Amino acid sequence: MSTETTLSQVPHVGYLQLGVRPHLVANECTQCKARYFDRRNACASCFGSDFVKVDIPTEGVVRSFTIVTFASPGIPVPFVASIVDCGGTSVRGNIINCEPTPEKVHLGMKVRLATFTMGADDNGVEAIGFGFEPL
Amino acid sequence: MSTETTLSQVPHVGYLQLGVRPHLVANECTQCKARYFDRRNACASCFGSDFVKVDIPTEGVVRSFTIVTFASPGIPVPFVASIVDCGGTSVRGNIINCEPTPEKVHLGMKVRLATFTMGADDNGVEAIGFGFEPL
Amino acid sequence: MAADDIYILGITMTKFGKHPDKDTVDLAAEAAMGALKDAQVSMGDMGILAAGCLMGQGSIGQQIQKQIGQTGIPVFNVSNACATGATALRTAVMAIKAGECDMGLAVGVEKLAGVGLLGARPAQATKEWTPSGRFGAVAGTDGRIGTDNMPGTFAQVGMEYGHKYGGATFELFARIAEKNHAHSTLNPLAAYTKRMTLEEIMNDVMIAYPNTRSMCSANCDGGAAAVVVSGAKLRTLSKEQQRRAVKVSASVLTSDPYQEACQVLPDVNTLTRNAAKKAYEQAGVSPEDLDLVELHDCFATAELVHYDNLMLCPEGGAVDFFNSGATWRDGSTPVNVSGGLESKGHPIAATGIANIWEICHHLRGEAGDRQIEGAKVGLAHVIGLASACGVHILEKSAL
Amino acid sequence: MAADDIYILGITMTKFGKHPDKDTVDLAAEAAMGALKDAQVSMGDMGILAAGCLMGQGSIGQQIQKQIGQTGIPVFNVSNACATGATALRTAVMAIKAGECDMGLAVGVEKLAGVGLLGARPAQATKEWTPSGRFGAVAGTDGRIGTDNMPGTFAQVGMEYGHKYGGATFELFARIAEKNHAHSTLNPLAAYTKRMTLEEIMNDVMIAYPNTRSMCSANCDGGAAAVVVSGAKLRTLSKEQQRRAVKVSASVLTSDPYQEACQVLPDVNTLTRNAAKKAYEQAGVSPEDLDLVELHDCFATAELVHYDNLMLCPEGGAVDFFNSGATWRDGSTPVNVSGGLESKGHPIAATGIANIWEICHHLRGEAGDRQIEGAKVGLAHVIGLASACGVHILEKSAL
Ligand SMILES: [Zn+2]
Ligand SMILES: [Zn+2]
Repeated sequence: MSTETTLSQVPHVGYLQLGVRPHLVANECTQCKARYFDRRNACASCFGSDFVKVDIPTEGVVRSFTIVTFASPGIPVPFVASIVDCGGTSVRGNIINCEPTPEKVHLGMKVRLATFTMGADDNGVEAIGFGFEPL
Repeated sequence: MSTETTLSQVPHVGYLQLGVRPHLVANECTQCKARYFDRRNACASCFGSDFVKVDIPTEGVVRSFTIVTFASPGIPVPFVASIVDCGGTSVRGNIINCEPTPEKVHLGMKVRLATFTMGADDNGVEAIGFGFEPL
Repeated sequence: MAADDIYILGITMTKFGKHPDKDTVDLAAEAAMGALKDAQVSMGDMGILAAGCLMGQGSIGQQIQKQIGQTGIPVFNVSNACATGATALRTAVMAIKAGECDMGLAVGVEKLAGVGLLGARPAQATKEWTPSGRFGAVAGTDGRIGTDNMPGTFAQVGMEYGHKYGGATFELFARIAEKNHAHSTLNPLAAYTKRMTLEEIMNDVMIAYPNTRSMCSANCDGGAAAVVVSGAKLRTLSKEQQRRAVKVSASVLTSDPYQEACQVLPDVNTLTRNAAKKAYEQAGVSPEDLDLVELHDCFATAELVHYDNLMLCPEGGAVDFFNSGATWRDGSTPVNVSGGLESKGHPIAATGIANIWEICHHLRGEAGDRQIEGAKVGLAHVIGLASACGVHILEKSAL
Repeated sequence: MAADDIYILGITMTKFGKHPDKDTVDLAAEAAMGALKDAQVSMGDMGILAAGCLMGQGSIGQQIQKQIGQTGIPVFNVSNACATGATALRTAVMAIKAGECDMGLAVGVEKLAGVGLLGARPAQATKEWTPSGRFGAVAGTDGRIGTDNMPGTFAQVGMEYGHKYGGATFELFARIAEKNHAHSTLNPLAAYTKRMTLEEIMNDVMIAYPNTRSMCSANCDGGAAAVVVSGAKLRTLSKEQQRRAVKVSASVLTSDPYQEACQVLPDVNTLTRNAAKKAYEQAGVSPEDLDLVELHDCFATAELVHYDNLMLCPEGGAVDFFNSGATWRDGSTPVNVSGGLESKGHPIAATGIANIWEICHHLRGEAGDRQIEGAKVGLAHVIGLASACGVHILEKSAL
């Protein structure tokens, strides 16, 4: 309800690192270098169970996309879902700050990570989401 | 809402035949005589698919029972669930018009079919349920 | 027929579409009794029952038994998303191969008419951002970080192919749907049998670009069932049964091997390619030998990539392959002559047996108006996220 | 070891109980990785994965793969109520018998802590009586025409036995629970390990006469997993692996054959008896040979009837058999030395593998304080309504 600056922020997902230069962080298998954005019990590739955090490049290339115009109730449409190749790591995210039309979004398009507010909760904590915007 | 005599009645389940002498009716396989209270596509015993309606005796013997004191929300407890042997056909029903205690209900007890009202719907139609009461 | 070969002795599918007066078990019973009748055997001959119903409560097999015969045989209720029916068949085949019985019944059924888009549940409103789950998410991710819904997921699958090899335009995908809708006009059991023009398809309601409504599989009700038998047992049956039996030359089920990108977009390619390779090897058949193929066109965008995954065309050549007309019913490799999931319909757990029924129908020469003349070998493919892939190769009886 | 025998190479169960910090997949991964480690093999050695989670969404197998290794192997998600874990194991065994692979992994997992009584949903209030369903019912039947809940259902199963053979009093059933709670004190993985007096049990909250709360299985979280291997493959492994391997002398799954009364009260007897007969035959073992038995005591009333169904006693003699002390851990046929479902807990889909783990633990001589000395042969039994029954007979390695 307040319009003052929020006291604190939380990322939408644990793998979004906020700060001066927001970026994504993956769990990388120390053995085979496979990367995961979610918590894993072991590595799906080599079965190892040691992981380290690695930063993911914030720029990438759109490898696939769709413009969703019909979604489950409560999900605003249209939006552009996409798979972005960030220096060899595949990342899932929406294309934002861009008109959601096949004329404006295209395969091979260069994009960079961008964040946006998802609003504040009752404690005034603001959630920050991410997407990719055209370079 | 009305206290007048209800205009019509429906049985709780399709296999309860109302009327002067309420009784249960089973679907009997014409081939092997297996009996079913529900609608069947074919006979679970002989795979035949011809059925005729047969009346079930209204008196029987309690072959098993339990006094349920803890049930899903919305189901009044305690009640006595039982399996009654009605002339060779096993029937499932509550023991009613009888105190629900291990002192009053016992294995081998002789019982007979009894009906009760389940209340009227918005059209004034009364649903009639059945159970078994001590003879 | 070799003693350790496996055959489909009887198979059936119900009409796909809306069945408001039938419950799930009615449809399953209709399919199962139909398959038994088609096989000229009874429930008493079955040594195993494997069954699936994705929207059910996990005991569809026992529910079916109560309607068609309780004989005490082992029941396996299986589930593998859209590959559930194929998994049921795979299980029955495995039981015979293991020597546990010589005949088995596989059933898949679903009631989906009226169900909306399948996908994730809507995000909940929150009073306090609290991280939860394996992504530590404070709110739902569907719609905010990509899409969880199927039309969007498979749209991306097709677009990814386009990015890699080029040529995959909106119009191209729409023309795949045009083919399948055209094929469906010959299938009396399809949920929709209306021919649609390219323009109608492209101008239909957009669901997830480039998939319009008529490029999406149709939710509907339906059941399908198959009776499988060992070669040894088949030898003891009538000539008529032997003549109509269809050989299961390959029965393969795979899951996702790890691939880098499969963590963010389901990889429907690698496991399909693996299943196809193994199936061709098992059957001693090559893609050129196939007289018809039923593949999992849950969306028009998916059909394209599976031309490639099933090796019907050179790697990267799916667009050219389709443009050559190869996959129309008069082409060199007819694909989805049933109308495919886009028009025949997609009652999830039934699909993996219904596609085999279509192939068998042709191999037996019983496909009527839509018969592919002289069909001797066919392939049925199905995939369920995330992920299972079933591939069966079927051959006409040698008799 | 014969080439076509099947062995359990590794097996594990998680602690049963409350695991608020672990999700279903954590428990499944813990169990699966534990079984692989126990077997001294890796996910890369597995040729099939069969898995079950009754409260899951039907793709627990693939969810597990993502946590422990995606190798592209066939995944069978199975479901058979409380017999789900046994069905998963049965499926892996069948794949090996079919020659499809030489090693397989079976996993069962459930999160149930905090879940209330399992049973039917409450009846809905109605504005107009409208017949629906296969009984043409205008209102819910649970509570009005008998009971659908499990404690009541199994209470009637026990009472029916009492009606037929006599002697099955409230106190008798409570004494069965007394035994299992006493046994549980030696099992560090059990959800409850508190010895209870007969008086405490009889005076506990009544759920469905004659079952009080401490005579009911305990809802809890837990996972269990097993690695199975062919005899041929086992021969190539280390002496240590061969020594610890446990032979699966029988692996049987049955369903309900038609019986008159099974339409109104689940018949847990006939299919158990059928499974036991077949298992004894397969294993060449008789009930007298059993050094311990883990049977499906989902309620104290159920344990009694299964003494008879598993032919541990003469027909109709279960009451005398129990009264003789035979089923206590120092008796002639120790039953549920793990504490049984009443105290060990009953995470549904895990149960059918956890009971096998218990047997293996004793056969390997690794059961610590609760070791049944010199155990060579054991039987594990599980039943899920309505209905599937799994019986496995296990034998100590000959090495
Ligand atoms: Zn790794
Ligand atoms: Zn009959």
